[in-house]
Amino acid sequence: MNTIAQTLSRPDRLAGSSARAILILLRARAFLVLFLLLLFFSWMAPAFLTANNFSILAKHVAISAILAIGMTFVVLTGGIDLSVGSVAGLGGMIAGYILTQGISIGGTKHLPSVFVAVLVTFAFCLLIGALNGWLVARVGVAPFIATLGTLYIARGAALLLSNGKTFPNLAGVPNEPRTGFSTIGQSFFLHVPTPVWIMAAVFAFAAFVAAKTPFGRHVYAVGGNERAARLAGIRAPRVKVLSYIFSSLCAACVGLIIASQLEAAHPATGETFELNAIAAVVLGGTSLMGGRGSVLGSLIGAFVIGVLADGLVMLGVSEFWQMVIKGLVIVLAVAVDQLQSRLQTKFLPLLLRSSPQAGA
Amino acid sequence: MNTIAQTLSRPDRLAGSSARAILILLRARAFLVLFLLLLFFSWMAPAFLTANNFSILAKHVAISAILAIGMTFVVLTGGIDLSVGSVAGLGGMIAGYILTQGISIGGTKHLPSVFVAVLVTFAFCLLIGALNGWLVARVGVAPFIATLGTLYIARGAALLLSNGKTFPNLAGVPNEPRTGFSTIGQSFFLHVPTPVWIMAAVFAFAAFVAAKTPFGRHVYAVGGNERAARLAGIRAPRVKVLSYIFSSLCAACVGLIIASQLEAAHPATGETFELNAIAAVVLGGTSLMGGRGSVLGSLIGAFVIGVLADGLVMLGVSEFWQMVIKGLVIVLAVAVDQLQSRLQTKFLPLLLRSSPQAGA
Amino acid sequence: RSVDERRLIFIIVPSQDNPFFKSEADAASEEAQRLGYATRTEAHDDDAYRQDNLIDAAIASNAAAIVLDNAGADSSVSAVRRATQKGIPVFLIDREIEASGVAKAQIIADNNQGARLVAAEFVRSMPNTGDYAELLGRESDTNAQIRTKGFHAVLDIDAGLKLVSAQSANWSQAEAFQKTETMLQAHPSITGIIAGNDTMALGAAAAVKSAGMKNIRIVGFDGSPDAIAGILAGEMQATSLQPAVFIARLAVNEADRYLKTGSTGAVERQIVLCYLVTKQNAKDYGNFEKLR
Amino acid sequence: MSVNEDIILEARGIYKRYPGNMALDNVSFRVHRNAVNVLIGENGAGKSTLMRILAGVEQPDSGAIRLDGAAITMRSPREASANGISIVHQELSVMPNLDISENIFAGREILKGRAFVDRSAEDARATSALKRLHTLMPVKTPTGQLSLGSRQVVELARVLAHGARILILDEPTSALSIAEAESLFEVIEELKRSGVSIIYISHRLHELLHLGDYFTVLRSGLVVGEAVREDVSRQWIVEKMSGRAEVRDLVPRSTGSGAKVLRVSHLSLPASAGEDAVQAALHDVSFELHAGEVLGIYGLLGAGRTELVETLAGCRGSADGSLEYEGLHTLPQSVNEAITAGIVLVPEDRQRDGLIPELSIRENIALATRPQSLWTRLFVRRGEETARVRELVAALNIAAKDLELPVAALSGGNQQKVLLARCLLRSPVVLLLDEPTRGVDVGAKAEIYRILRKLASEGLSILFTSSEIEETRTLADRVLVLCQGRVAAEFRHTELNDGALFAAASPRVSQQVVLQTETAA
Ligand SMILES: Nc1ncnc2c1ncn2[C@@H]1O[C@H](COP(=O)(O)OP(=O)(O)OP(=O)(O)O)[C@@H](O)[C@H]1O
Ligand SMILES: Nc1ncnc2c1ncn2[C@@H]1O[C@H](COP(=O)(O)OP(=O)(O)OP(=O)(O)O)[C@@H](O)[C@H]1O
Ligand SMILES: [Mg+2]
Ligand SMILES: [Mg+2]
Repeated sequence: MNTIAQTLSRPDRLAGSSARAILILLRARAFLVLFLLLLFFSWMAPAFLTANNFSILAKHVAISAILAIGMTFVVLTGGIDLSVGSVAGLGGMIAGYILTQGISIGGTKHLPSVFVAVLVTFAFCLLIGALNGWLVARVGVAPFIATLGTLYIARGAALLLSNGKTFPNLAGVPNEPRTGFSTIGQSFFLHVPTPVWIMAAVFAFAAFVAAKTPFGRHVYAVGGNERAARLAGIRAPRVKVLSYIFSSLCAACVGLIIASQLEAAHPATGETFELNAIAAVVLGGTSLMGGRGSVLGSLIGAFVIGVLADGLVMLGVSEFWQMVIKGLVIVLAVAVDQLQSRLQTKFLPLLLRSSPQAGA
Repeated sequence: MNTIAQTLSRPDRLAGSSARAILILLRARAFLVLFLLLLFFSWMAPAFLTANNFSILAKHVAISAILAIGMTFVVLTGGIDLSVGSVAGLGGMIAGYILTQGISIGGTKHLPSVFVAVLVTFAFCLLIGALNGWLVARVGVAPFIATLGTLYIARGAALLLSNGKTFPNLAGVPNEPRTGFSTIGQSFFLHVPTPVWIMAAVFAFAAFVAAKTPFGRHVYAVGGNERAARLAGIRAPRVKVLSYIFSSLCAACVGLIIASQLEAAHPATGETFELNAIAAVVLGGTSLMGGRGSVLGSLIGAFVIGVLADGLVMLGVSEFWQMVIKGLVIVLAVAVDQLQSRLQTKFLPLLLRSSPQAGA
Repeated sequence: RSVDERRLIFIIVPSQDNPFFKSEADAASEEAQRLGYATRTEAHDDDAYRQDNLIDAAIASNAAAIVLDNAGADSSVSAVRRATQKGIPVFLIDREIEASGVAKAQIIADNNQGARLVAAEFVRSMPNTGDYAELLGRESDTNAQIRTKGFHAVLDIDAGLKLVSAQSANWSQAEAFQKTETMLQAHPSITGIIAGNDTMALGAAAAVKSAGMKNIRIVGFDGSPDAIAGILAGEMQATSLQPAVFIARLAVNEADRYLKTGSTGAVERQIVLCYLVTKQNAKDYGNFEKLR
Repeated sequence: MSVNEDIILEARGIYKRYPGNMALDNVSFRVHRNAVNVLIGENGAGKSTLMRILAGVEQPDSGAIRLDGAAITMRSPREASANGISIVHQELSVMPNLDISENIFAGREILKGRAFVDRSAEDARATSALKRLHTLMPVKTPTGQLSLGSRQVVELARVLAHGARILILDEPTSALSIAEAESLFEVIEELKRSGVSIIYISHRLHELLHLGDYFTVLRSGLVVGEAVREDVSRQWIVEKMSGRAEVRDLVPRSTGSGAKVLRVSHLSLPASAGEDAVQAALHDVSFELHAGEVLGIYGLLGAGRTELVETLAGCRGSADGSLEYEGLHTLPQSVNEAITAGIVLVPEDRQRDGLIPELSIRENIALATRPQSLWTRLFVRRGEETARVRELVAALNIAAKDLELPVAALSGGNQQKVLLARCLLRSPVVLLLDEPTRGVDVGAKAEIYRILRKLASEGLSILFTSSEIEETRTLADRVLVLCQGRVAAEFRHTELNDGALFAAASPRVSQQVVLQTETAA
């Protein structure tokens, strides 16, 4: 029944060149929404269409994009990860703790370098991802519940780490190994903010993994038909665990970027980020049932949400209307998607037939 | 594979009386957790085990219990309703608006009675529920996304209604039709707070509908095997729409109770209530996959969450630890549930065989 | 480009569904419009990251100045610095940040002083010995931390008063209502409740009323009209009024002066004292300012 | 055309197209009053599609339906049942979380007052409906715990309990024991006498000849024959149905030439029942498999064939017994273990257990190929992979020029070959096939047989299950007959005859047992 939607989600699979062109156009729907939004805001707010603003916009998008890219794998396996926002908050707090409080080993306190702090942060967040994955894949807890639990646990842990306080002055003192933390979020490379480069790197990595590695294929297989994937010898639990770990690592990345941008780690950072990330994934055409979608889609979805948020602020739309508009965009985008793919169910068979190779 | 869980969830279906006894005991697991919690807190906090405190506890539980009972139907059909918290907030705001600003019909302002205000609130919330149901059942939007959209829309609408302000003094002026609003949340009947009666009424209604009416059976049927249900002539879309409407009406109830308790309607009321409600439903043994669970379970689940929250406050546990403990309880309860039902898969066949009536 | 071309003032406050911040934002906006500026009001929900994004939006919108009630003393420094570096002066209202020379002005309601003031009134209204409970704001917010510190600087001196329970109600009325009900059950001996803001104090008052208890002193913080009404009705003892409207107007005027002359004409840190509002003087106060 | 008093329901000029094939091509079908109207055809002929249209589940692309001479349209199952049409679908459609009585009355509850379900009346009627089928089951048993056969009985009870003017039975006996089937036949005769018109579909010819009054044969969506009882013989049905008989040309080789590859001794498996699967029990199954041999496992539905092959493929951990095989000392505990040892399975239900519909043909074939090196463990080598897949596609003659098409675009036979290709890519020693030609058309069937024979001649050991006698006879060198989880007989292909096979497969005692678990006890 999903032949069409699934074909659309990977148009490179279609044979006939004319059919392929039409389908690529249909697929470009998410791009189209993005393009229309950009056009609209550029027209309404003159300051919108400047290189400077674009760099800022991309920096903002980077946050939800990185989360959404990590989430994509989880959603592709048929799961969901509600804990990313809390994990981002916890990640920032761990880094903040290490940078300001140090690590005490055998009674003496060490103030480790930024590199070590980042490493330890990733290590802890990896553990949370592994916990999520273990609960879902081995214990059999529903993903929504497992990650809801870790959402609370991680947030509580973040608050306990500093007793609710903010870790300040993460920029550090010059000429010490622990300076340089602000580079992550604040520096530029080739006039592009570092977070945008991080987003690009995460995207490139994820897109490559999804398309070119056995693991990527296994993710799609597990989400598409878990029984069949298991029977084909794919270790579905392992695939799931790795997906949750990747999602948590992306969240850690986000936590570090934000802490670095603010030069402070705040324990409440990241609240409701998960909703943005999930919305981005779904807007990008990934099905919450698993098996269908793409990393690129999530990136575009994140841009749609980011452009909408920044554009509405620039237009001076009230916060309350921003909320309503966001809700409407989410619902409409997905509803149109559904209606369209239903219409196409009638239309694609003709399309497939018209391409010479498709007949068999 | 789920034979056990489903048998446990409706033990009346088992034949043998000894097997039945064992299964009822196993089923009582949620009760058991609740009982242990009650025991623990009574022991730790002397004031816990008093009639007065129980009445207050029940009043607090009523909020999440009413939401959870409404949510149960949605979850039984295989859906989820993230919008209940926002709808509760919006419900309170609509009532607050009508009670303080009145309704203008044809240019003149009317200050309607409390009854009318409540009615209008229910009517609006019904519309939101219908929108949710329509999106899910007719348009085919994933429940998570559809209700995430309405979550934002309803919250935005609540904020817009008062431009972010609180509607104060809902108790009204004596000797006017619009007094009496505070009865809903504050009065007592037979020494029991009215919200508890409301909870009892909603529970009785829902349990009755679930067990004794065609609609209740259709809800289980749609959640158990939607295709089969459709083939049997059940109008699955209608069943779903009605479930979402019921959930929204329960949310409206909660909004009214809170506004009445505080004698003020605040637009941010109800944030994250949906998570508590979902947790209660799942703790009560209802499967997020649909088709399995009970209204009674959700009530017990709500009590578990409520007792935990109030008990920890009484013990003076810090907010941060409360969060961690809540996360742990959610994950552990569901994980134990899973592990246990796996163990029983091996054990139940023996059990069934030992009961004489099972053979025919 | 010359200074005068830019006529937009960005006003960023913690939230728009809290009467205090709402009045503050409205006052700033009205004053700025009176002075001929366009304004835009945004809320950061006490989320430093969202505040960071809003500052970016202000930069991108080419704002003339930013009036900011910040999201955390430590976590706001870098955002303020960035705006300043981009040539947009930032005028902090209500809350301070942990850095000097970054913002053009920090017009601070002295939360510490206000907290001490209301705590002293709380002590005065309580019997010589007694148990009390505390409702804290969201514990990760700087303001919640400053206020509880101020409360305890006074309360802890008095040997007769005993803190029996302290819970966070996250600034929320509904949560304060429930938590107070529960605390009253656990500790029926409570004779006073000190709350980190008026919303929570009103929630506590509703809980006390619904428990049918009398003679429980409740004090809050902010000086919201609802709280003042509560004080007049005898449901609350006192609150500490932060002159938000005054602060907002002052900040906008200094911003205007700075944009025109290059100087605010005042030192960076200007501390504005809070007023104690009790039943005796409650009629003199309204909407976050002294009326008479 | 004048109204024929004898025709109660008539479908005229029905077209129905599914993506990829024409399921019904100008089909006209007449249902005679008070008679058993038999519809016959091979797998995929379009029988069920036609029935779904008559039951309002699906709408025809074009064509008309007349009831008592008046044109009607039925947009939903509800409208069909309002017209007095009831159906037992081929695919079992019970709601596993509901009990028997609830299932029987789901959607058509008996009401007490205006709003309440009259549970006791329902239970009474459910019990009496079950009694008519000579089945005694507590009506409060959750259907999720029932065996396939019992679920089928529940579905039959559902239509009996509601009554109907027109009753459609789409392969109602495929999961029934002989005794259950016989009570069904009695009920059908009874219903016929009481004025019900029946449409009956089955692949069991003796049933059709026993019950049928009017016969219609479908082939590839076309009506190819119509006749009344007097003119119908077994011969006639087979000829009309298949149209050709080329599959018989294959001559199986006799066994014994190859060395022993695998020996299973005393394999047993406990029964269990769940919402989405029923596990039949296996008792003390022992057999050998030789190199280059094709071993067929014949049995009726529920005999345990699927369990047997799945146990060998490592899908069922709870089995006891020993295995002698070069790569393994015990029965494989996981699929991966089996695959590593060279035992691979082509599953029975290719939609549910085989294909990943979202992935392309190439990806489905190359799915989870064993990595040759660290490099291929980490990265897909697209070029190499495509080359290997191409080779196999050519060897198996899979009719797809573009390997990047979604696998769902292929016809059933080609999908089956895709799964075969996936297994072959793992260089197996033992190839297990569960119902290798279910839902595959005649031409593709013959081709699959040819491929399997060729593989066997190259030294591969093949074990397949089948519920078609003809297939078993054509393909197997040796046949093992399973009945209720036990090896009931073994035949060399030279000793094979249809009667003996069927007799060995049929259970001796009537099996009026409620719970699958009871069967095991
Ligand atoms: N929902 C569907 N989508 C696409 N193709 C379908 C669908 N249902 C049936 N078909 C195809 O239509 C054709 C007829 O199928 P149908 O189920 O009617 O056959 P049948 O005669 O009942 O076979 P069997 O004896 O196996 O039950 C088959 O080729 C089948 O693959
Ligand atoms: N409609 C269905 N509902 C539930 N399970 C089914 C259905 N169709 C097939 N099965 C599966 O078929 C198997 C039941 O058949 P079993 O394995 O007991 O006998 P079998 O000899 O393999 O029969 P066959 O292969 O003809 O189905 C179970 O594995 C079950 O999961
Ligand atoms: Mg069929
Ligand atoms: Mg089978």
